[in-house]
Amino acid sequence: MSGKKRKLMKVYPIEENCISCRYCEVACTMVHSKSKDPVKAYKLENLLPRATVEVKGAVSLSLMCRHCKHPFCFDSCISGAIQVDEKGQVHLDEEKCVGCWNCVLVCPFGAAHPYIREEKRHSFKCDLCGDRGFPACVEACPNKALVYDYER
Amino acid sequence: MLFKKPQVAFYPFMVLRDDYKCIRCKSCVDQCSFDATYYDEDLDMVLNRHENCVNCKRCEAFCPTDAIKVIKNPSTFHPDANWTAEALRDIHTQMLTGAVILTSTGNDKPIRNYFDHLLLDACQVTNPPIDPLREPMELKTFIGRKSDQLEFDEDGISIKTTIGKQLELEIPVLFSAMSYGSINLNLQKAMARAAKEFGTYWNTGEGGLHKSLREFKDCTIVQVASGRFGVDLEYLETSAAIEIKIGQGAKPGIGGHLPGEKVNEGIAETRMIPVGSDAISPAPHHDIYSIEDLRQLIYALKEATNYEKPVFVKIAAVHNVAAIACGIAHAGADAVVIDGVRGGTGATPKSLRDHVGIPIELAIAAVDDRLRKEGLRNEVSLIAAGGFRNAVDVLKAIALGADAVYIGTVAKIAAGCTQCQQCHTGRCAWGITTNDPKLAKRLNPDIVAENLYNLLRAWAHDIKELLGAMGINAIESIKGNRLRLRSWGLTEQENKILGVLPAGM
Amino acid sequence: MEVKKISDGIFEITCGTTHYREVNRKVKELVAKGAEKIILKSVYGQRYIGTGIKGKVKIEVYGTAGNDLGIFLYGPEIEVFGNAQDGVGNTMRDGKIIVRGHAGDVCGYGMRGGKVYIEGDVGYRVGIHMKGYKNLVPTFIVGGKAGNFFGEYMAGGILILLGLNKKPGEDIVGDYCATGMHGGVIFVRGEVPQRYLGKEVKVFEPTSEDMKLLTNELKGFSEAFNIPVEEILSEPFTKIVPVSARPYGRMYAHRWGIASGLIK
Amino acid sequence: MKYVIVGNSAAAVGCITGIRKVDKESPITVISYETSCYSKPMIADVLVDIPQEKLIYRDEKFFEENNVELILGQKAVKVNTDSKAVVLDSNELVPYDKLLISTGGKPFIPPIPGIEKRGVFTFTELASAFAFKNYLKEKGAEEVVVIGSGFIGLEVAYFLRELGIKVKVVELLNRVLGRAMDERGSEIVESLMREKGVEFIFGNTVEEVLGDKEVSSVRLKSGETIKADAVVVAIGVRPNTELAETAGMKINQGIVTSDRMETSVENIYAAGDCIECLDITDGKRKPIPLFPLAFEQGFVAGLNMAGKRMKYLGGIPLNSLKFLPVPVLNAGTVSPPDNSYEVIVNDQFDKRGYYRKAVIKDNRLVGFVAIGEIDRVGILTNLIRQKIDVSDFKERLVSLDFGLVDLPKWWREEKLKEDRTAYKDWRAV
Amino acid sequence: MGCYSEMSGCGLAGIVNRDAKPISGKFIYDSITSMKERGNGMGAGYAAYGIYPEMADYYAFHVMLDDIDCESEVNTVLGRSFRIVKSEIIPTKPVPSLYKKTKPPVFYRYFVEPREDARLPMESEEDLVVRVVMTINDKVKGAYVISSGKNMGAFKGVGHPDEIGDFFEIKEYKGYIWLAHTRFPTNTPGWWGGAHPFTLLDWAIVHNGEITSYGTNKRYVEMFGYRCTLLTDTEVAAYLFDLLFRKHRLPIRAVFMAMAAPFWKDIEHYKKTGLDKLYKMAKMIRTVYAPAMLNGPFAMLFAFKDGVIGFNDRIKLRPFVAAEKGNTVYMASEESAIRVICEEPDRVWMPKAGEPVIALLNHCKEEDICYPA
Repeated sequence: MSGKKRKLMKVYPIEENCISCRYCEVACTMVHSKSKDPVKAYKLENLLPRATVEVKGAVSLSLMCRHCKHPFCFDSCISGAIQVDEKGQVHLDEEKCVGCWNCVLVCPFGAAHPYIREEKRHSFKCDLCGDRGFPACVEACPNKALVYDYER
Repeated sequence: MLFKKPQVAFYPFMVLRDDYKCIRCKSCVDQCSFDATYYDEDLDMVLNRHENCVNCKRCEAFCPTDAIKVIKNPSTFHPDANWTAEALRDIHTQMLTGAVILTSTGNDKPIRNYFDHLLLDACQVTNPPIDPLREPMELKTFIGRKSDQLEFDEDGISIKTTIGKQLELEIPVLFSAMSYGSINLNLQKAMARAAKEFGTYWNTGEGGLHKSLREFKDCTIVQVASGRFGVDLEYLETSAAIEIKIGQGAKPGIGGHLPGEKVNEGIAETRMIPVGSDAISPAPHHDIYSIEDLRQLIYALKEATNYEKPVFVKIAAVHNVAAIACGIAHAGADAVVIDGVRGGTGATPKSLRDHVGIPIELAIAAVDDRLRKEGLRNEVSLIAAGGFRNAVDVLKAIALGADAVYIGTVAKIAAGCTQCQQCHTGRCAWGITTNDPKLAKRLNPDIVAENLYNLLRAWAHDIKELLGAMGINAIESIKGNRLRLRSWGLTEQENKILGVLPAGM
Repeated sequence: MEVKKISDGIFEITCGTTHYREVNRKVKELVAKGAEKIILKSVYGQRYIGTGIKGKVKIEVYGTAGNDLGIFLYGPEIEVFGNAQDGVGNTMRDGKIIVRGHAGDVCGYGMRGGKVYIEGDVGYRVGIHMKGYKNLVPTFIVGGKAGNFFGEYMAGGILILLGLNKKPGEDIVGDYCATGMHGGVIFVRGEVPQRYLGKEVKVFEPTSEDMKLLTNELKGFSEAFNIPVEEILSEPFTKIVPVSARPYGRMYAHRWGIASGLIK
Repeated sequence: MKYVIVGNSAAAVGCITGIRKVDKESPITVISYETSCYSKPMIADVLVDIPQEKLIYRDEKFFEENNVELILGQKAVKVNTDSKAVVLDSNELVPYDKLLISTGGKPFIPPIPGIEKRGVFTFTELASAFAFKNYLKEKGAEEVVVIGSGFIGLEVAYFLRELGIKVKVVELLNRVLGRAMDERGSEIVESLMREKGVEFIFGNTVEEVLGDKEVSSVRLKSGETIKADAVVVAIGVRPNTELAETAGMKINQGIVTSDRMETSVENIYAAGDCIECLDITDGKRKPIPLFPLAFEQGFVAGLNMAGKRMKYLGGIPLNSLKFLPVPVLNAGTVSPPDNSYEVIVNDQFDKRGYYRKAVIKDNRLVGFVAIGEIDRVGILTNLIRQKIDVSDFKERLVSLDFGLVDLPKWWREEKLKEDRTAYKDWRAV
Repeated sequence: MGCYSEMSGCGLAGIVNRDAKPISGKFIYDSITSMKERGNGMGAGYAAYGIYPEMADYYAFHVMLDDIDCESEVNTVLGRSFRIVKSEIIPTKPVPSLYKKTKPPVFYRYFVEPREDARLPMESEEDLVVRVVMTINDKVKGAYVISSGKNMGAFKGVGHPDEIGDFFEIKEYKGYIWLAHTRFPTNTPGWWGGAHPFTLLDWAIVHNGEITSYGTNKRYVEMFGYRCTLLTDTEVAAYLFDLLFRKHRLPIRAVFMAMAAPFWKDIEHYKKTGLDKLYKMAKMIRTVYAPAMLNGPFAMLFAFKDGVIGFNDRIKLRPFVAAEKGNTVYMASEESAIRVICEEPDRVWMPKAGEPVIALLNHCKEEDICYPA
């Protein structure tokens, strides 16, 4: 983590617009799948979404990694799988992760999730769609409830 | 169907679900505002209560894997042209409740749509069509009282005549009155923005003007209805024009009830009534029991606003609409709005929606004719409303004699409405006719404002294309120009009322 | 029409049969110039007196005030020395109207603020659809008797009927009193025959809390007409309040309501 | 400015990160008797042949990039406060301007006769883990006794079962994880361990380690003797304050530090398992030997060493059992010591495989347990940390879909919209 | 149109001197003119009683002629049944503003005496007059009988009340009963005959409002031989009144009970309070004269030689004020219209819904003016 000025873009949820349709969740799962097919992603590849749609009555919002300026997960990661790059983006290396769940335990947004299925045990979280260039959730959101924007 | 009335089993719609494609994302469960979809944890399946389904298609639209289709229940009553499923279900409803059947949206009966029987003209050889893409095309329309002639000063250039304040429209289409309460603030916001952006007007309806919309003053028509909700001097001043609502096409002759449970803080404040109290609009204005009373109110409004605002009077198109419209013109209104039998609503007894009033096409023709006969046509603008579906309908209405057209249902559809006729339940899954905060936010004013703007833009282009084909480059040249209309499949009497010739003549 | 300046800020207009538009324009003009009190003399039914004026100004009317006196009123105080016709305080928002005589039909329609005091009787449909929101509460007090449909559709506010001029055997209020009422409160001095009341309302004896409110509201009336509050309160009052804020909840049904179990 | 860090684990890396946030130039020297920067909580994984590279917490690249000089394999034995230098066991002097002591903890070894015998192991260093593994192999061990059923004890026992070795865990209390976990949690963990084949001997302790030079069996307090090819002592760690003592700083149970991680000696800071840390759930200072806390403390120390004033506002005891098939997490106070606490439980373990419990005091969440379903429990941790009033949504705390939507709107807005995710925004209470 | 009544809103005024002392037309003129706002300048009219004292024994036919040429035809029709004592053009004064709207027709008045031999078997004198009126209206193109009573006349046309008043020089007439009307037709063919009052024999009627039961009432009176040619509410009301009062000879209170019938709830209440006769009467009237009930908003003034009766619809949807001073009774839509001509009345009151105000000449009955319900 060097001290270069962060010029990070991240996804901002807009509670007022979120209609809890979960398109973000499905889109996320889909683009992170091998098949790039939502049904297969869920049913064959057993993937889980990195964004979480929270609903409570009228209030709903989609939450994903906030790429904190000083991330708790980074502090607590015992394997060094979580790193912060020069832009400020927080990366979680799923290969390196040993599944100690410390990040799950400390993330104030609940944005680091445990993956415990079959033999695989690791944490995963929003990677801002890495190579895709643009977060799938934002693109999928039908009500402009997610905005990809520079950090404020 | 345990613990339910047996008739509930005869539901009209059902939800088909491809369980293989269902990924249990539960989007449909969350989207269904009619409690027709639920997730069972033990079965790990999404299931349906078909009897609650209203065919709003929200789940269908929002299933990310396209696993859902809502269909008409294939199980039918005994096929009978007389005792239709609707007739049977209505009896069930009334025998179980002893109540008037409430419904919403516009008339769904196959009342002849005369627009579909009218054809427009085009230029060939003897005169040239105009290419609207390159050449000027004017749609600017003025709504307001004009005078019959102009008087000049002696200098030959200064005009002595003064005319009433006019509304300037860039397209002869305005957004119809839909009150805050019947629809939510988001749609009002969207309409206001689109209207402002495009250069037309939107109408508050009878629910008052929310404070957040005051900035749209110059493109707002404020309505004064029998409930007088939200009406005070400030409200009247925050407007481009004032509309007195006497009646509405979907429910001529009755008022409206906004049920108390829909009256939230915002609505209460805007309407100036307590939270949770019914907002009842009486059938009549209790200060208008006769035409001279209408004049009294028109002039009250003019007095209150120093004669600075045009005053419209909106009535439902009823049998004697032409005479009434003339009376309204006499009473001093600057514009008469007539709302046809296909006009929409947020709630109305079914019997009224389907059986009261007359089609707007006939009403326009009759009113325009009568106003001309009385020499009043210049005195008053004529705005038609109720059942306009596209730019062609608008143009045909103008050719029949309207100055401009109000669109309400179209705006709703542009905002997502699928015409499921459940506005009155306040559960609109598309977030249009509901003020449930969870549902209302489904309508994002930013998106819908853009959609509405696009729609107006498309319609404007459409009208220009049609005008161009007729060799007309200004909308006023088609106004009342029934010669450019022909009809097909209508009776002689109908042609006479519409003032059009049958095709071929 | 004749305009006279009485003193600084006080003007007198003799109206006669001048058209209301001219009279009202003059009034507005004078108010804009800073008039504090305007006396209208020889009024013969000029309409809309006091409308379109914001702020505090006093208008005195001598004669018969025309229809829609104080419609959309937004602050001024109007005092009528004589009778008023129909539509007093129509859709009024703020201010005060005092009528030293009787008033016609449909007074206080849709009123949402301010005070109206009528010394004598009122006609039919008075106080229809009065409403109130939070501290914006209208008060309409009738010193005499009222016709049918008193307080019909009332949604808020306070409507008080005193019947001070009532003769024995006379009804204080007409039939269909408070039909469709779903908000606000009506106080009637004396009794209202049950058969005159709409089925949407219930009658109560005023509580001490009510009496406090009543006494408070009556103060202005008592001052205006110089009738001691005690005298007004010397007879018991009837309080009329709606049974529900949703009087027509069970009037309408729809298929979905039944299917969903919402309508039982 | 010359920074020196003694120790090379979480606190040290935190400190380097902290310093480099402010001071990108000055040299940093790390002194450690260990040979690599590995992850301490993972040493038990050595038993199940975890790939070597997974053990590494920060590789050489990290130190290179951050311009850190590593002095490995040498032990710092003394701090010379006058000359501001650290004395290594090679007598070499490492001068410092700012010094961080992050010497970590050392295993607590009870005074049991025979405990010094070969075949008795502790589990705080990689080297001892390897040694244990080799010993097992060498001996072809079949039965092992583990003393203590804390996290390390259970983890070792579990992994030993993976290797097919019979394990008996001797615990003084009557349940596992006695100090960290509530009773129901212990019960669940115990049942999971028993499923794996681990045997437990509760309410008992080892009185003597028997055998010649090497362990052969242990004698319990109950008088019973059980066979043991090896013994693992896992009854906790104590702050390692040996080096600190040489600097003459104030020490209680661990090194005493200020909020800025300064010790009582000027220019010397301390962080990690060797210090006394403020437990924000009960406001007491005590050693909390936890990895995330060590990192944070190191980070704050680093910032302060480099001149940026920052407070460390305390940590929460939190644990995660990573080896069990079902994840087990807990934080803060999980067993209410008196009845001034409110407990909300959602026990669906038998039916749906999860268990959640929240402990509330004065309308503030002070601890929770989550077993089975652990997704998003970080939100709860944060509630403890920020001491947010939970009275409005108490019952929701233990439900699986508890989320930010349950929290006050202003809070969400502040954190999400205004992007208040910097260190001070979170730690400030 | 065709089967619909023409709707209009209006203002009305009436004055009766119960001593039958003549009152100048100026008063009614001022009264109705003060309510100009209630009309739209498309119709106004007056009816006056006692204006032809010298010709009091003859039927006075006011006939409106679109063209002076029709006169001979009218003369012929009249001559067949009557002896024409006198005929003249009704004097008028040009009012320029009137000509902007329409071209005023010519008004003729005939004072006539029925020929005995002209009467059909079983036909009363009144029936004869009605028949002739119908004939002229129906058969003579361009001629319409405006009024046909004795010692009375109607004056009406397209214009504001002041314009029509000036046109007919109303101020010059003196009568003991005056009715006036200013009209707000919702649409008007600009036809002078469409203005009010409507008269038949010596009935004159002015009306404000719209009768929503028009279709029912129209078909009902048509059963009795009336022909509704004018398609106005007022016409049908006049025929109803003629039918019930003149032909069926109902007592006045019964006539009004039929036309503005009490609600069933009130009828039940009569029974409860022991008013058995009233109960039975009300019930029978509502049963038998159901088609005669007028529904919708209205206020009406009926005048005949003996007085004026004003009444309102069942729920008082139109304004109606009455006042008296000495032996003069005033009725109007607005109080100000009374105050304009009578500054300080002895009494001003707002009659209740459906409750007729009966102002008869003193010599008629020793009954109070206001009929108590």
